[in-house]
Amino acid sequence: MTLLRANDLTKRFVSRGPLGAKTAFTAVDRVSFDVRLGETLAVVGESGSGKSTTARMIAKLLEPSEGTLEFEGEDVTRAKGAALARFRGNVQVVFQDPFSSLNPRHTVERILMAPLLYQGIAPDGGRRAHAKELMERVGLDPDHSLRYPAQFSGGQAQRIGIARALAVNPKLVICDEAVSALDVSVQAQVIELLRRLQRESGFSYVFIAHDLAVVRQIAQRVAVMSEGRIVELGTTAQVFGDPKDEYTRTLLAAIPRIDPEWERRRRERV
Amino acid sequence: GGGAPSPGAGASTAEPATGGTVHVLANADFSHLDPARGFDGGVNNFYRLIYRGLTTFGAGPGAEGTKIVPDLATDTGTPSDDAKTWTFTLKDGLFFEDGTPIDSEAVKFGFSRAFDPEAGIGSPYGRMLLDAPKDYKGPYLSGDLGTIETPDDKTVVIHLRKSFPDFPSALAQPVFVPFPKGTGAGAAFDSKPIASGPYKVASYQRNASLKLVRNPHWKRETDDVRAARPDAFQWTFGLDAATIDERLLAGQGADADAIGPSIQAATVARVQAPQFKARTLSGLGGCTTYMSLNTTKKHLGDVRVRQAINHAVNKDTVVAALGGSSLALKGTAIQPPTIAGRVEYDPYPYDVNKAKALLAEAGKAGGFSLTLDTRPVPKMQAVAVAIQEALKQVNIDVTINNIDTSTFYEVIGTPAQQHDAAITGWCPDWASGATFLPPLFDGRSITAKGNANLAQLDDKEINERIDEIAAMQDVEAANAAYGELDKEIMKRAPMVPLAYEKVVLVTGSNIAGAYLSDAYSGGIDLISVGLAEPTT
Amino acid sequence: MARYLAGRAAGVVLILFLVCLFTFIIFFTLSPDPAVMICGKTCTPERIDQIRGVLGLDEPFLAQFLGFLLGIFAGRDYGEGANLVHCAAPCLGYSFQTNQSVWDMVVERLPVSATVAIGAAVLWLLIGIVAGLLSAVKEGTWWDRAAMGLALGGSSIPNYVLALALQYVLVVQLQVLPFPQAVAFSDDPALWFQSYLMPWFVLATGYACLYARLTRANVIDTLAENFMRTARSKGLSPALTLRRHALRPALTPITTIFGMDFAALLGGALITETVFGLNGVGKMAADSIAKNDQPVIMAVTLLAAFFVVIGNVVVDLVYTRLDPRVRITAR
Amino acid sequence: MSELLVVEDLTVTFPTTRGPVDVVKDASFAVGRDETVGIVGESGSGKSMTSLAIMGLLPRGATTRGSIRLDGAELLGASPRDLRRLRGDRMSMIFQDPLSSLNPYYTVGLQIEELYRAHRGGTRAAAREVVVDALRQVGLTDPERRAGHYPHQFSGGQRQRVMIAMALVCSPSLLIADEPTTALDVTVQAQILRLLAGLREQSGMGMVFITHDLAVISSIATRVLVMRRGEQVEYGTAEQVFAEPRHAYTRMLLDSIPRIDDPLDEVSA
Amino acid sequence: MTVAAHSQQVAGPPATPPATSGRRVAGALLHDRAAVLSSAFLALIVLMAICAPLISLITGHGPNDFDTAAVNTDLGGVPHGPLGGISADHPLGVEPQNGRDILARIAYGARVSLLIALAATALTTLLGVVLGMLAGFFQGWADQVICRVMDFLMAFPALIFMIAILSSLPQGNRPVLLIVVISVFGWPYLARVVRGQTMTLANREFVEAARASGASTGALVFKEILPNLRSSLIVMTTLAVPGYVGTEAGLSFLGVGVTPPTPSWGQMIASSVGWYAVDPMYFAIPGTFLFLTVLSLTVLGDRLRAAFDSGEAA
Ligand SMILES: Nc1ncnc2c1ncn2[C@@H]1O[C@H](COP(=O)(O)OP(=O)(O)OP(=O)(O)O)[C@@H](O)[C@H]1O
Ligand SMILES: Nc1ncnc2c1ncn2[C@@H]1O[C@H](COP(=O)(O)OP(=O)(O)OP(=O)(O)O)[C@@H](O)[C@H]1O
Ligand SMILES: [Mg+2]
Ligand SMILES: [Mg+2]
Repeated sequence: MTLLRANDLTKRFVSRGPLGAKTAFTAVDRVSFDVRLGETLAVVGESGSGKSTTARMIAKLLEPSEGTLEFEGEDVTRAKGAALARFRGNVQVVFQDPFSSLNPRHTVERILMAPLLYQGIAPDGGRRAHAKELMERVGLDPDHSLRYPAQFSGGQAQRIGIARALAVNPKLVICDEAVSALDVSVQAQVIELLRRLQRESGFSYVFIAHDLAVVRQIAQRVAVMSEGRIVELGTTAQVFGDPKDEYTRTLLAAIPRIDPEWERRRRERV
Repeated sequence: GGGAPSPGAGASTAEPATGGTVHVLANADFSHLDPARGFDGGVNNFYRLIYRGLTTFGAGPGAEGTKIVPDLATDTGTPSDDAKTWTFTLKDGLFFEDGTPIDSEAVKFGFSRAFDPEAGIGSPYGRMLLDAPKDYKGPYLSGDLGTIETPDDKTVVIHLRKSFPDFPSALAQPVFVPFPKGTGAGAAFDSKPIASGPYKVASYQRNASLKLVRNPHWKRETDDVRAARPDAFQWTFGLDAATIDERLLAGQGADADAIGPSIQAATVARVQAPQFKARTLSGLGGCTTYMSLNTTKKHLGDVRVRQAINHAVNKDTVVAALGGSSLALKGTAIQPPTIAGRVEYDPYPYDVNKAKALLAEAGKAGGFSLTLDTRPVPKMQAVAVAIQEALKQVNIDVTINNIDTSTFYEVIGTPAQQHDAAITGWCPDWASGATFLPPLFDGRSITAKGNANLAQLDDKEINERIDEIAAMQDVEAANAAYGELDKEIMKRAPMVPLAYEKVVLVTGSNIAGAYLSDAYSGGIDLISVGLAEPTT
Repeated sequence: MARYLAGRAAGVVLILFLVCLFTFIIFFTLSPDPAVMICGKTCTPERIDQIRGVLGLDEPFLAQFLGFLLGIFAGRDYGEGANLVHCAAPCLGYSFQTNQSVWDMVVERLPVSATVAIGAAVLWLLIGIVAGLLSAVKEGTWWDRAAMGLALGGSSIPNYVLALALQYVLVVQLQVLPFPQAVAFSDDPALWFQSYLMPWFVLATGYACLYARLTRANVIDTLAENFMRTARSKGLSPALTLRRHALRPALTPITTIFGMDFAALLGGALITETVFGLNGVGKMAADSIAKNDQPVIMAVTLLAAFFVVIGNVVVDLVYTRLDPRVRITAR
Repeated sequence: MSELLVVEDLTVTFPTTRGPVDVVKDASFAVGRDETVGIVGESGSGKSMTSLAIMGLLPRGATTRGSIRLDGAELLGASPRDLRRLRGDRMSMIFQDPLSSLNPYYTVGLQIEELYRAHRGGTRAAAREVVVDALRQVGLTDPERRAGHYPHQFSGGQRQRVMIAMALVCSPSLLIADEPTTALDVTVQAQILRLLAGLREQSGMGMVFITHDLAVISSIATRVLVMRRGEQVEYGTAEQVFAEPRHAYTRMLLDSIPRIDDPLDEVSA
Repeated sequence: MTVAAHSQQVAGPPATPPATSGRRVAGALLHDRAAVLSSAFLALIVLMAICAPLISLITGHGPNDFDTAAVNTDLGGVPHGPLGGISADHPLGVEPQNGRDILARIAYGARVSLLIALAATALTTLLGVVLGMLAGFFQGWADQVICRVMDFLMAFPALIFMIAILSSLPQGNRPVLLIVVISVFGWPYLARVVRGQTMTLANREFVEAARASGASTGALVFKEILPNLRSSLIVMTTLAVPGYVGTEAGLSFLGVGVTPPTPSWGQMIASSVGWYAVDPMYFAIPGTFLFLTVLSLTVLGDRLRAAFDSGEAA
């Protein structure tokens, strides 16, 4: 069943030169895809190819220049009021820049309580306890709940962002480079958490990442973007195993690997 | 009190030398340089430097300064038997600043300007006294004023609307200034007047500065009044009152040659220092500060209540509020001490018990409340509070009603708007009861707007007496009669004379020949002042 | 952008019109009759009516208002016969009190107010921003405490008290300055400067205190931003780091205030001009209110309104230039 | 191999309401010329604090102990003036969070240019050219135009590349790169890594490279430092750390690497 | 999740910190000498205002009782004795001219002045913040409307219009009228500053994040952006207090403010101006009270902010 459908989403940015001359730049060009219930759709691609812009549009944070967006079969492109509130309750975002997306004047606790507060949800045991529990889930020390964002490391800030997205039970989480700043062991933990939530609560994910290994682990389907367009869209196995597009092939070829020799020696030692 | 400068004290006795520039530090600019428009003590004093009339006030301290003397005319005029027609002869050798001779035509033209609807907003005596056709609208709109005869260049025959024995006094008003025929249309004189006096305007920047220099066509021998010692006068306008005081006390540089307005209450204590004492002038301002009692109001309709209020007001606290004994004298009579024929008496000494008794008699022992109109000027506020406190003792609850300064006179001058009482003042146009008692207490002069009879006293006896005195041909006798009328009116207690405010001035150390003129609200008589040692 | 500007221009005109209308209504309906004031103490109702006629106050409200507007754009005639004068556009009428052309009065006094405003603005910007910046950099030190205490004290002293006290100390007691005088710059530059020094300082004090505190608060906030760390990592001189990276974000909000304050000052500094006897628009306003001189009140109101409205437009434009993230939206 | 940077017993302490906390404890390592030292480790283990300590840019309140020497000159306790002269010129840093690390009020061109001119002087026009060149090197298309854009107009990866261009513009002898390629796709990442390797060879630049991508570290680092909870758990040559990790944490880390070729469990579509 | 819950949150006080931090903040303030001193002084002033009649009873001088014996009427009414007539009878001296007791007037004046200044500050802050933030946030027609209203109000030379309006309004309750008039003309100043900063902040990513979290516009504006405006607001509001005391003084001085003889600090300061050379205490005493009040408010504001900010660290 389709949870979210994007039809020909297009975004043009108009920037003004020093003399007021306008130049339009098409960051996203007629992008269409759908996300199914309980599925993870990964979006990979060139830096600057429009992944974050697409994510912002499907999260309804950016008005598309063209195209429509459907959520649970309903056209939400112009949703307002109650419809929008419902959409917000169902779709959460993890932002690419961890610090910029955290209010510098709020404590972590307050940041994590925000979605509950704004959506008027009162969990059992209170919001504060819920916030602490979320921190624990993403591997943060709950004792730090009264700290401000600036007092955390990049990876910790990113986990705050993830925890915030999980605070309410959303149907769709859009993760924009959600695990890029995490060390591999924490990353594995977080990915495991995401997958468990998917299994237990049927979350869907739009997962933007550069780490193709992570993508391979978590995604059922993969969309490859380049220069504002989706150049390839298919199941993970299909894209990784038998890439059709030239760009996809370059991408796969460029994945860095640990010297297989070292790898082998390490495994032998164990 | 002991330390207070006595009135008239400190007039600098030294004779001023000829030459130099006298600086005048002033708060506000003159209202108008056009004498048909301007009409207040300060500007009248100034007009004498550049304008001459048929008569003028004498030069000198005290009563000398309120005496009427001839100016352009050879004498103070020859009245007809009924004092309705007056004949004047002009002196020889009189010229305007441009060399035009001052002749009878110029006198007629100057007088007729009072009827111009635009220009004639100054002293009302021209329009009030001169006989003129009913629809006459001044020389610019209606042409010559035929009712003034000019049989020859030197003779002027003036016809009045009614008998007016004191006409020479009225003629000292600046509205009676000659001008060359045809000049002064629009507001021309407000920026470029044509001088007939010893000085002429050299430069004038409105609200900033005014410089007078000698008028070469003025002949000293034609003028017995004006000493005109300095070569020039220089006004600086728009100075803060406190700043003026500071500058005069400091007397730095050109400020040694400066004079200014009356000092602030806060400065009084400072001029007691010996080095300032010699430079301090003090005298009466020639006005009465009073509280009017509106006789048409419910409680104040009863004369006993008004008398009670007169007894209850503690004039000592009023004087304190006005800046203490050096800045004010307790008020007793309606007319201030500078007025000719005024009698010294105190009908209502401070006596709370008597006030209470009178109120009890009137059935108001329980008190009542009263609204007092006043201006939001600190001094007036202080007086209002002093009255409020005083009347509290006799259970009269005073509500102070502040009316913005710009609208104060309009409101209290509109009977429909005025409240029970108001704190205000009155200055005579010249030192006689004629310009004091009739405007304030003639019941027939009550008007719906611009009313001066704030008590709205309309007493047949008083009205008749006013007419009788006005008809008296002997000016001395009339003045004495006004003194008695003062007492008569105070029996009806239509007002509480609060105080006679004094003027205290500090002059620059180089100023000589300065005295306070009783004719000009206690300002330094400008025609006599000069410098002790002019620097060239 | 052009559309935005056109929109704003229309807004300016509309607001000035409304200000005109409101001022007219307030002074027409609420304020006392200026004729009575001119009439003086011995007055008759006929006389008042005559004066009202001369001043044109006997006409109905709408006629007066339209006459006033017409005067501004097309000029108008006053008086009749030999007294007739033509008042060329932009005509603001003639003062009830002095018969002077109000436009001339404004033109004559504006330079004084502008001199006061500009001098004071330079002074307060310099003092306020430098002190605020230093305080922020040295946050928590004795210098910070002293400067901020002083700033607080400075903003608690009313202008008029400061003016008189300063004059007493500097001029009367220490005699380091002369009493302020109205001299033109071309006549005596030294005296001109000395005369304006105290007004500048007095006016600047209150603002400098506010600006110092605001600058400090904003700079402290900015110093905590990550991009300040980047700036420091570049090895720029501390002065440049502060000036470019910390000050710009910190001062952006202050431009709003500055635009408003400065524009308001151009419309006249009532108290300071009065105390120091400066013949500026502020003093003109004070005088005209005291004398209920309606044409002059109208003019000073309009002038002040004009400056403020224009000031606000400029502020908005500058703001969008200063902060690239804020876009002009003309909707 | 002469050592460019020597860090000895570096300890960074933050005061908190629960008493002082050491976020870096006794870290010791060295970077030679023409060498890349990789720092890997747990998120929050003090990697960024270590690099900030080297640059002398720790947040207010933090205190340091130990010794940091660049070319033999002690940096801890050096005068702010001397440090300033080194920063940006001799040593540069690429910060972890590019959006908040760029000043939103200025175009990226100006932000790079001012750094160049502060150390190299020259006219604006000349600096402009250098800037455009640097932007081109990090793979931004149309660098002339992009130099005139504000940070918020860039994508995450583009910002990161701007930061890299900025750090490289003065060809520093020591580059500290804090997760410089996390927001880059693998092709661009490869390009950047090649660029850095080229610089290292050309000018003998030493580099401290912090990343979570162990594959990247294995391909560029000569020595590797593994950190956990502020402590240095392992330090050795890349080969040793990757092939013969001594510490259990390092091993755990290496075992957690997701592998492109064998997904943990294939999910049916 | 209900819509009703949303609107309730908007109406609530902006950005309430977690309750536990309340105790922490209180604790931190108690250990701060400056904060304790400031609170003590403010408490003293409030107490003085409340107990003004008691003070009059003890000293035996009402706020309007003339004491001509305490001043030298021959010298323009300078108080007898040094330091503005400070004596056992008049602990803070007397007014020149009429000898009213300054202590009594300060105490009674505190009622009026503080009421007006604090209420006007509160009202202008409320209006300025709410309208300024809405204008800055929406930037559409709401901005246009609010901005034009602000332009309109600011375009009037405030003093002239306050005089015109106040002098034509019925006497009524003067302090309340003053508060209303001052606030109506005062809020646009703050609102414009707030609007500008809001425009900048509205484009920050954390606002976007909060929007994605489902924040209503009200919540975005008042819970996410407002805390970031705190620094400017604290400065502007604390300085507004002396500003409004000054405005009240000016208006009272011009006769459209508090009706005499009701004392107010502003009036006292205004009328002390002329006496600066002869009786400096007349200005110094009300001036000091005003200064200390403002200082206390500012220090308290600063310390409160610091206490909230410190979070875990410090
Ligand atoms: N101002 C501060 N006050 C207290 N603790 C802080 C402060 N800043 C950072 N920390 C703590 O210091 C520790 C080290 O942070 P650092 O940024 O060095 O981590 P990191 O290794 O770079 O992690 P990441 O990989 O997530 O970026 C973290 O646990 C962080 O919470
Ligand atoms: N506000 C803006 N104004 C102008 N151009 C913009 C703006 N925001 C993004 N862009 C441009 O749009 C393009 C797509 O940006 P986007 O952030 O979607 O890329 P991305 O795929 O997320 O890249 P990355 O992986 O580097 O984060 C980029 O070229 C960027 O420069
Ligand atoms: Mg992106
Ligand atoms: Mg880090």
